[in-house]
Amino acid sequence: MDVKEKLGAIEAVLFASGEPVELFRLSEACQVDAGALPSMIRLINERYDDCGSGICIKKLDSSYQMCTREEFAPQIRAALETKRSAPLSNAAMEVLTIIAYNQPVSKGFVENVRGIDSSSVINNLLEKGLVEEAGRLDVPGKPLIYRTTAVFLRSFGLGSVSELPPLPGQTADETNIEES
Amino acid sequence: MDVKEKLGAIEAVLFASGEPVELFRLSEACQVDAGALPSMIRLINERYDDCGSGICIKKLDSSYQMCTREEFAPQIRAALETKRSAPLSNAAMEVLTIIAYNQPVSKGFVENVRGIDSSSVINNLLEKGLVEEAGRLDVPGKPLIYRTTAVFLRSFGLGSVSELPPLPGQTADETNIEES
Amino acid sequence: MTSISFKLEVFEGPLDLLLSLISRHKLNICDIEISKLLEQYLIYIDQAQEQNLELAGEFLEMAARLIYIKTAYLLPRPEEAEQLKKELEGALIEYSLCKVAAKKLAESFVGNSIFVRSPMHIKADMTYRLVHDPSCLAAAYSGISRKSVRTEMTRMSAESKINSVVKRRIVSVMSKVVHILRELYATGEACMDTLYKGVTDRSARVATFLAVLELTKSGRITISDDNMTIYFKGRKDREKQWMSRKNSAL
Repeated sequence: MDVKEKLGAIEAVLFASGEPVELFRLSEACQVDAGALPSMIRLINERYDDCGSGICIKKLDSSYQMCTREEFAPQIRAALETKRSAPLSNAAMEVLTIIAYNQPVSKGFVENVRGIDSSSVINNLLEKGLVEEAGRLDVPGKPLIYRTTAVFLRSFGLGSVSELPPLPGQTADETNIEES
Repeated sequence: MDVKEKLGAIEAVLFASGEPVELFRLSEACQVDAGALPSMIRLINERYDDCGSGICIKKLDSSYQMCTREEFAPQIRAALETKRSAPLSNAAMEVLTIIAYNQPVSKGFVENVRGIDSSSVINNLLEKGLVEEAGRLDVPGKPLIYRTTAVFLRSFGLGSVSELPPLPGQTADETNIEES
Repeated sequence: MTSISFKLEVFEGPLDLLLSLISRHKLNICDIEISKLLEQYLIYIDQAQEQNLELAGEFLEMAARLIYIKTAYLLPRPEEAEQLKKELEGALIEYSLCKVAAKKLAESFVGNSIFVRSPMHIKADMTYRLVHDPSCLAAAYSGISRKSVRTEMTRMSAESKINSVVKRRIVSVMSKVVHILRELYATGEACMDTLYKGVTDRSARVATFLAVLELTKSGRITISDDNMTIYFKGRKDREKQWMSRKNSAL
């Protein structure tokens, strides 16, 4: 590897790891002499400075970490904000209603009803504050159970969960037909 | 903000997000005209190319994601102490191919083509993030339908599903199919 | 039974197995010889069972399908058989296309060489702020099977604690062969219906059906003209005689 390749490798490793990487580990993985590493990092940072890059490499104790430049914090925040106002996906809507109409329920309940892994959808609803944890079920494994929140009620213009719209075909007759 | 700053902001947002960021979100957050964004991304990538950087920006459908370059995989694996993950199984590749070329499709469609139950393979692909739910089919039973994801595009070096290799035998005669 | 020392190839499914047999025996995928294919298919199934290879129920279903097509050809008007054969050929061509495409796609896999980073932890209020009409909640529920909701509710209230993985039971043809022969050793004959009595499992029914065919093929049993009764033919010397009769009949 020539120097150019070594610089590329250092960048790639720091990017992929996310967390701070110990100097010795970085030098070993990129086959760079530990003594030469600081000056190579300096080279990369100078290049970043020259072009006004949005990222830089910081030294923390004996580790290095790639991070964003502080001055771009507003744009990063704005990008998160746009994500926040994205409408719910079909899957999210479906999981939300299963929780709403049957709460409190475990993830297992949701997944068995839908027949598909729903972890990421539930995490997404938790992040949006539409559902919350409501303790654990008293069965082996003690699974977490979930219920809807005040944010949920507000988002759907409801005063309480008792005001949830009736489900179509919930009459006694229809359930009989379904079972037959 | 001048162009240099905008380029820096794009880099910072993509770095911080980690995940693919939709074009409109990126343009909104960095206050860049959506039409001008592709050429700005190209500028950044050219700069990366020139200095042999370890990272690059990939276009995945209508999103952009920052990732490492393939050639630095050995150094990253060494630093993160991860083993090369096993390639996809034949069964997984078959299911993925059926979904990719016919999306969105139900599990029933996949099983029809393969002639065998494919639930666990689909679940595995969902877990790996290579496919995702795309709603339900409006037929009795309302089966879930699936489509490929940005992870799929990135994993196969595609910018969009329209770049999928042409199906074999679509132009050639059927004797070719037999032999392969 | 001779013990087999080689390891059987494992297939992705019955179509995969059929494609392999077609290429191995140089059959024409666009005009398959059903008899030959069926013969080879059953040989594989038997070997798999002898080696205790777990075969999915679909393999037995395909055997039954092939047998059905073959039988349909014996009817005076073989149009249905032609149709069924065409359908099978169509499915095989489609699946072979899929396999080729999958192989091609796999070549461009770079998924384990490209790395991405996980999102930075930034404290931000991610609370949902869009407002919807409550009616869309009921609408979103329309894809949910009420039956599975009720099942889950019952399961929960019954506190059935283990998240059971439902697995389809697979019944081997050999076990049914043994079962039928045991029945016949005692009386020498048995009513066909009694073989299926109380057998509700699809896989078990298919296995019983295949076992009867298997025993007929090897000449261990014969079936009455009205297909109601089977007779035990213990004597091996009659086997050859019967086989030649069967071959001329087909």
